[in-house]
Amino acid sequence: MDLEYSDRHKALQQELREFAAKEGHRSPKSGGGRKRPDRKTLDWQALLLERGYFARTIPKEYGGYGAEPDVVEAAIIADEFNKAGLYPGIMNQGISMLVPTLLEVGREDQKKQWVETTIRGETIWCQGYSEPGSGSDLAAARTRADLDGDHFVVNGQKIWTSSAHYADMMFLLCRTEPDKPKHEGLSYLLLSMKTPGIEVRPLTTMTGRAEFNETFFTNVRVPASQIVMGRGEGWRVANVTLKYERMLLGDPNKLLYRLSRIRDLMERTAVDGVRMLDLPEYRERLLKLQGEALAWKYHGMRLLTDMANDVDSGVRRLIVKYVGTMMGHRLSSLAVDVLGAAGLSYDPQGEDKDDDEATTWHIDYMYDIGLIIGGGTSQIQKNIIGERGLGLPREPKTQAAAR
Amino acid sequence: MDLEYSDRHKALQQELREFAAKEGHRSPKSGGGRKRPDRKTLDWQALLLERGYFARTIPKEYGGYGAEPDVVEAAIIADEFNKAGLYPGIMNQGISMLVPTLLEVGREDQKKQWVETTIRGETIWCQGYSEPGSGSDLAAARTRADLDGDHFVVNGQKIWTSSAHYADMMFLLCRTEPDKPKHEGLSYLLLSMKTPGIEVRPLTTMTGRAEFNETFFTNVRVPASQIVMGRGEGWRVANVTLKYERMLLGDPNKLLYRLSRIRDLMERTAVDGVRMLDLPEYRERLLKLQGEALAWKYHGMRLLTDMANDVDSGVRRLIVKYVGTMMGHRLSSLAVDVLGAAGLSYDPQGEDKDDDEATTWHIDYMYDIGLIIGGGTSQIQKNIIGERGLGLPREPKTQAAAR
Amino acid sequence: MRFGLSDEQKMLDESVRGFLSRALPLDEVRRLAAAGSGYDAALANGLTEQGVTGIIVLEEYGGVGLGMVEAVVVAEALGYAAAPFGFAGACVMAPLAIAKAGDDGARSELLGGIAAGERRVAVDFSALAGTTGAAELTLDGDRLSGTVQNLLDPGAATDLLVALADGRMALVEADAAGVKFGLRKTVDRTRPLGTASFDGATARLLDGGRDVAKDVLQAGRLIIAADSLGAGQRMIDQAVAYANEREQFGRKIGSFQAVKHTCSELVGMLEPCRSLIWYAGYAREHGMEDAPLTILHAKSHLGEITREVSRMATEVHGGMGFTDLLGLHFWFKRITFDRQVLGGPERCRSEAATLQGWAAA
Amino acid sequence: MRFGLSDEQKMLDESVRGFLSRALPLDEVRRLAAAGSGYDAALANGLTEQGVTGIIVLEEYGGVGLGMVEAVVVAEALGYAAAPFGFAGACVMAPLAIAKAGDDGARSELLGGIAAGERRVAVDFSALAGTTGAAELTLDGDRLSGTVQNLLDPGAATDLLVALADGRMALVEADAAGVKFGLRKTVDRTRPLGTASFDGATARLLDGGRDVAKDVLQAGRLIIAADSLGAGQRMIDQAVAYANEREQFGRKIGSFQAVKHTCSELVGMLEPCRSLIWYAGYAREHGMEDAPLTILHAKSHLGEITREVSRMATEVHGGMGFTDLLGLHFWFKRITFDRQVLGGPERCRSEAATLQGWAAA
Repeated sequence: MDLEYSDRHKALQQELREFAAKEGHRSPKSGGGRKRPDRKTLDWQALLLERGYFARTIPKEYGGYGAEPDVVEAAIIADEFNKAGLYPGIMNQGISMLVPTLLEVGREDQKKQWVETTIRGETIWCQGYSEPGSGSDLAAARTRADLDGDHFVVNGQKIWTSSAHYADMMFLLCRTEPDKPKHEGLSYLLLSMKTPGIEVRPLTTMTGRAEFNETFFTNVRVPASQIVMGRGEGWRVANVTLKYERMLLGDPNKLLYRLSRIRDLMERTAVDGVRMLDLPEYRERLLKLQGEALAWKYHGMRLLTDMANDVDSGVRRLIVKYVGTMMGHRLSSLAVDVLGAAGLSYDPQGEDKDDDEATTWHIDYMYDIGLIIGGGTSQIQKNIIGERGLGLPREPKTQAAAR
Repeated sequence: MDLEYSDRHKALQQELREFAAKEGHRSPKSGGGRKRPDRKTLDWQALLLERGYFARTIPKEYGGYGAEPDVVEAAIIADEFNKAGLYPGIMNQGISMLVPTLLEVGREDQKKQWVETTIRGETIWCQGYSEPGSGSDLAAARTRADLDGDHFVVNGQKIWTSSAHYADMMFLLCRTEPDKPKHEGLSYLLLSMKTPGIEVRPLTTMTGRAEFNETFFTNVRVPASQIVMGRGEGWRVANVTLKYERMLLGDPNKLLYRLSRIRDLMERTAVDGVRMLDLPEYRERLLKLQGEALAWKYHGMRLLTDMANDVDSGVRRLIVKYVGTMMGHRLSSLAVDVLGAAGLSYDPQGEDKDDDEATTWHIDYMYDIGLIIGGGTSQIQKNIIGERGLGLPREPKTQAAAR
Repeated sequence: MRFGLSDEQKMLDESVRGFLSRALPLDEVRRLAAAGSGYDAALANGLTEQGVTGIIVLEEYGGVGLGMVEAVVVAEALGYAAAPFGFAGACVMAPLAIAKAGDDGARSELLGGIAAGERRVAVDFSALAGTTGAAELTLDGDRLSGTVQNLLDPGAATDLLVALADGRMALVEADAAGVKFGLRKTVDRTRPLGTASFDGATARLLDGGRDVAKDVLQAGRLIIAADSLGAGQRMIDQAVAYANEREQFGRKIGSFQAVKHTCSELVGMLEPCRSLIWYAGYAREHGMEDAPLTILHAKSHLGEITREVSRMATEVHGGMGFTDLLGLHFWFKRITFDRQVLGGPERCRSEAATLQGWAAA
Repeated sequence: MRFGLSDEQKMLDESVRGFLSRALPLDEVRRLAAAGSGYDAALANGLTEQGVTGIIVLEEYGGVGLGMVEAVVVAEALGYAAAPFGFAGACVMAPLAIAKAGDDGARSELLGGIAAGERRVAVDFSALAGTTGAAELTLDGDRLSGTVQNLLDPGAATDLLVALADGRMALVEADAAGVKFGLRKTVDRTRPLGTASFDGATARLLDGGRDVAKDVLQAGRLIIAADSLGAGQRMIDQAVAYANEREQFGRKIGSFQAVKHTCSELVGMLEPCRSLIWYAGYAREHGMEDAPLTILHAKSHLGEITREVSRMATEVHGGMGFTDLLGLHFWFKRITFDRQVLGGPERCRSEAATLQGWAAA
């Protein structure tokens, strides 16, 4: 354990406070991630990249700051941004999922081409994984990509393509080798959403908003060079992406931020003149969640250390998505209860506008269910934890499936 | 819904109060079930049978009182006995499990021979079901019973035979048709524990007490007539017994009684001079459990009505063991917490003596885990609820198991 | 002697459920939810014909003259159908308040209209129920002033019934002078809540004392709990059906223990709740001593259980459960609404503690 | 910059674990539990050689001079082994109290003996910890009177350290005049508790003020939480091993989702706790502002999580888990004990609320 601030850390902290004082006014209020970043957000993002407050450890040649990984630095930055109420930078699927995937398994030219524009917020990506018939059984994807000369020709349908309606690019899992066994017949392609033959239809969820899409492909031509790793290696690449997606879905900072918002809400909300924070039944729930969230915070620091040291976190990492999303739901459940009857109001304003507090919490409360399900349901996560993390035997092949 | 007291019910209530006043002094303090009933207990049992306060609906020809089933009568009797602190009668495996099994599927001569002496507490039974290699997979029982003339010859081993060391008789699930498929090769025999070739060895559990036994059979000869139903029908009979065992394990009266004891404990126990009942964190737990237990109480009344009306309760009955045993554990968990550090004392006195309060609760806290596991684990119960109760598909046969 | 529904009660149940399943296929729920008024004339007329509006109104006033057991049966059916219809406030609390605290004139003037579906009374008991957005009301003679935010069943309301913290109740006409009345959309689009401000509006005082007002509140809580039971049962039924139908990894998903056991847990949680609701209805109807306690536990226990049910049943449906496509969310939101109105689980348990002398009042 | 153990800390961990796994095979745990004194000379000598008794005692007093991170590492190892050995009270709270509130004389006289394993100090902080069976003590000059019931680590104790409600601490010799000291068997046979009555016994006053006493208590809570982490981890490891070994229905039971997912949930619950314990140890060692809050959460959160772990891991073992045969229950009981001593989860959360100004003191 070594978490003390060195002089360098103290200097960074000081620097951040000066930055907040001097540049803080340039921060956008919130950056979305559900919409294309606006000019103000892009400028802010550029500033963060320049200072190394975002993508701090991504090499300079790919547009990052090129710093050595340092858990405490990361914590200081998150902390100071949090305290000053500054927007910490864009988080979208390209940045959180594709960029680390390319850095891990992409070709040099792919890293050069895509990492910088993506982390600058200029290239927006969407994810082409799930299909209507294969949700949990991702490897059963049936969207075809057949080689025709030096292009793949894509036909099929994807679902849950969240930002497809404004994305520039998609990372797509598709079947290129139909004769090979299920997991060996997939490839991972990068394609422009402007390619002819792509149709995007909005998909409304239980929140009442169209946060997702269905995407249809009809003879969509993708240059064969736009494959990550080789043909038939798509399942391997997809699992790298899933690894980062699942880390993202269990992010402790998000949960801690949520906890502090709930505490504020409990201070502001009263029943019969008594603050909710002073009602022991609610306070006890808040405290239980605080204990969980603190454990989760330090677990996250441990994972960052693993990553910085190239240590395989094993089962520690595999639990992130399952545990984090369930905790998120318990938090939003408490918020919804604190809001109570008066807070049943619900009137989402659409992607580009801010929602009122009650609506925001109810969206979270429902969206959390989507997060529990998406990116591999909790049931799938528990299979993975048990089999890959603990070495428990896979389910034996069934007679039907063996046929 | 019809739960109002008729004049007949009011009369019964009055009668019970007079009975309590006049005969109450004859009640044993507690009757065990873990030991052979003593003279006082047997006399009390005989009195209850005579008055119809026990085995009220069992036909007269089998030693019961022969009353029509009546949910309210049953509730009145339980309630008045509870209030007066009277011992409600012997509950052992013979009475709770074998008697209803015989009444449901036994031969007339078997009912005549065994029901009366069993409900009088004179014949003590133990259960020969589980084997070391087949706990959850009960139908995989390997204890053999081979026909030799007009006797079965039993060889093998049983485990969890709880009262085997003082029982008169055993109901035994054994394999009589080894060539038939697993579930069709079993038979259900009744045998005297005095038959030569039976060895009983105590089995110590986590409570530190030897509540169970292992029972070994070496060429134990059982008259062929002592079979319930026919050869190969043992699985069917065993399931009838299991049905009653599982009802017993989720008994709401036991849970309500436990709840009231915990409330008392919370009134008597203080931390820093404050009663536990006045600490909201503990009180909230008690209240949550009260809600659960009340729902369970009325669910139990509904099941009794089903039974009285010969209605198949279906999934309502199938949930009893799983839900009831888990609730029991939550209750004893609260008790153990209320006892706290001072209540960590643990000194079980053995089967024939009373334990102090802390020891009793810790025994319950651990024994509850045994109940969650025994009689079909919660996992097995959930298979049964899902498949038999909700019509969900069985797990497909695996390639290995199909071999 | 019987714990369970009588043949007559079963017939009522089947009749109301039959009507609702015909009247409210998913598309119709969707259409009415989009409209969002919590009221539909055709549906309301049909339910009036079913006797739902007059279920607890005495026959002498034009009602059906049944009791709280029948009312919870109806409420469960309405929850099961996610019916955009106001029942707890408009058809139970309001007529109960009038019957218990109104004079003969009020009864004969109002109850018949309620039973006939002509008067629709929105109800706010927040001042007594321990909810957020509590009513702030003053009553000076017959002049009502102040605001309420949580009017139950405001859809097409003709009258507003509000309770004051001291237990007095006041009934005002929705379009009377000095009344500003509106709907606010809730997360449950089948049931909005109402807001109203009163500026010296003329009110009819219903003063039966605080006990009567609390009794009316308890009746409402029971009905809301029964509604959530129906919504929870619907979600379980849909989860079981989906598990029997959807295939992944070459198998019906219900054959996986993960899914099967989830369904089993759901039933294990919810099924005992039905007995609790039935008993609470019976105890309330027969004035049994344990009625208030049982109702408080019904509201709190159902609130806890159905929240879990709403999450787990959605999870069984995987991504499809999260979309709008199957409409499962209408029941999710119904459950969300039921938990919060008229006092949440924590509040009801706290009242249960006080009632039993386990906590100071 | 690193969140995790240093190489030296890992070596300590491996060394202590290695020793314990050799010294305490299941049969030995069973034998010592049957004896029930919570102390075994051979084991204690071995642990002394490992530096366990002097782990936080400064080198100048003959100790190893390490900190709370090392102490939690040792505590986890002791819990993992279900070691019949008193650590939290005797090797952490006692030397800490002496170091912080004793004068130079007390330090040089006592700390070396503790580090050498010669002085074994049983500790009762019930007057501050919010446990049942609170200490009732009066201290008149150097005369101690009263009773305690929850002495931690009483096995072969040479001295007794008790805290009064006002934060003064008193150290008496176990065999001094006016002291009646005995063991009481707890459900965890590897660790009895002690009872003592004092009748004007001569005490050495350690008065560092209430803050020092509370700080000593917090250190003890953290160590107990770390102990339960070890016990929980052991139960999970055994459950996973059993699931990989036991066959039912013709398959390894770990291949059934019901069992596999239980194991996954167990890891999901317990694994983050290790980081919480490490951080709390680090924060405590470096005097960080959030140390007390983190420790309170460590004690309460571990108490909640390990209770679930103890039940679910036993369930994975089926009937065998309930027998004495596998000895799994030693860890179940270890967890039961750890939850209750020095203040249970509810108490610790309540203190955490006060600490943050979320509740009145």
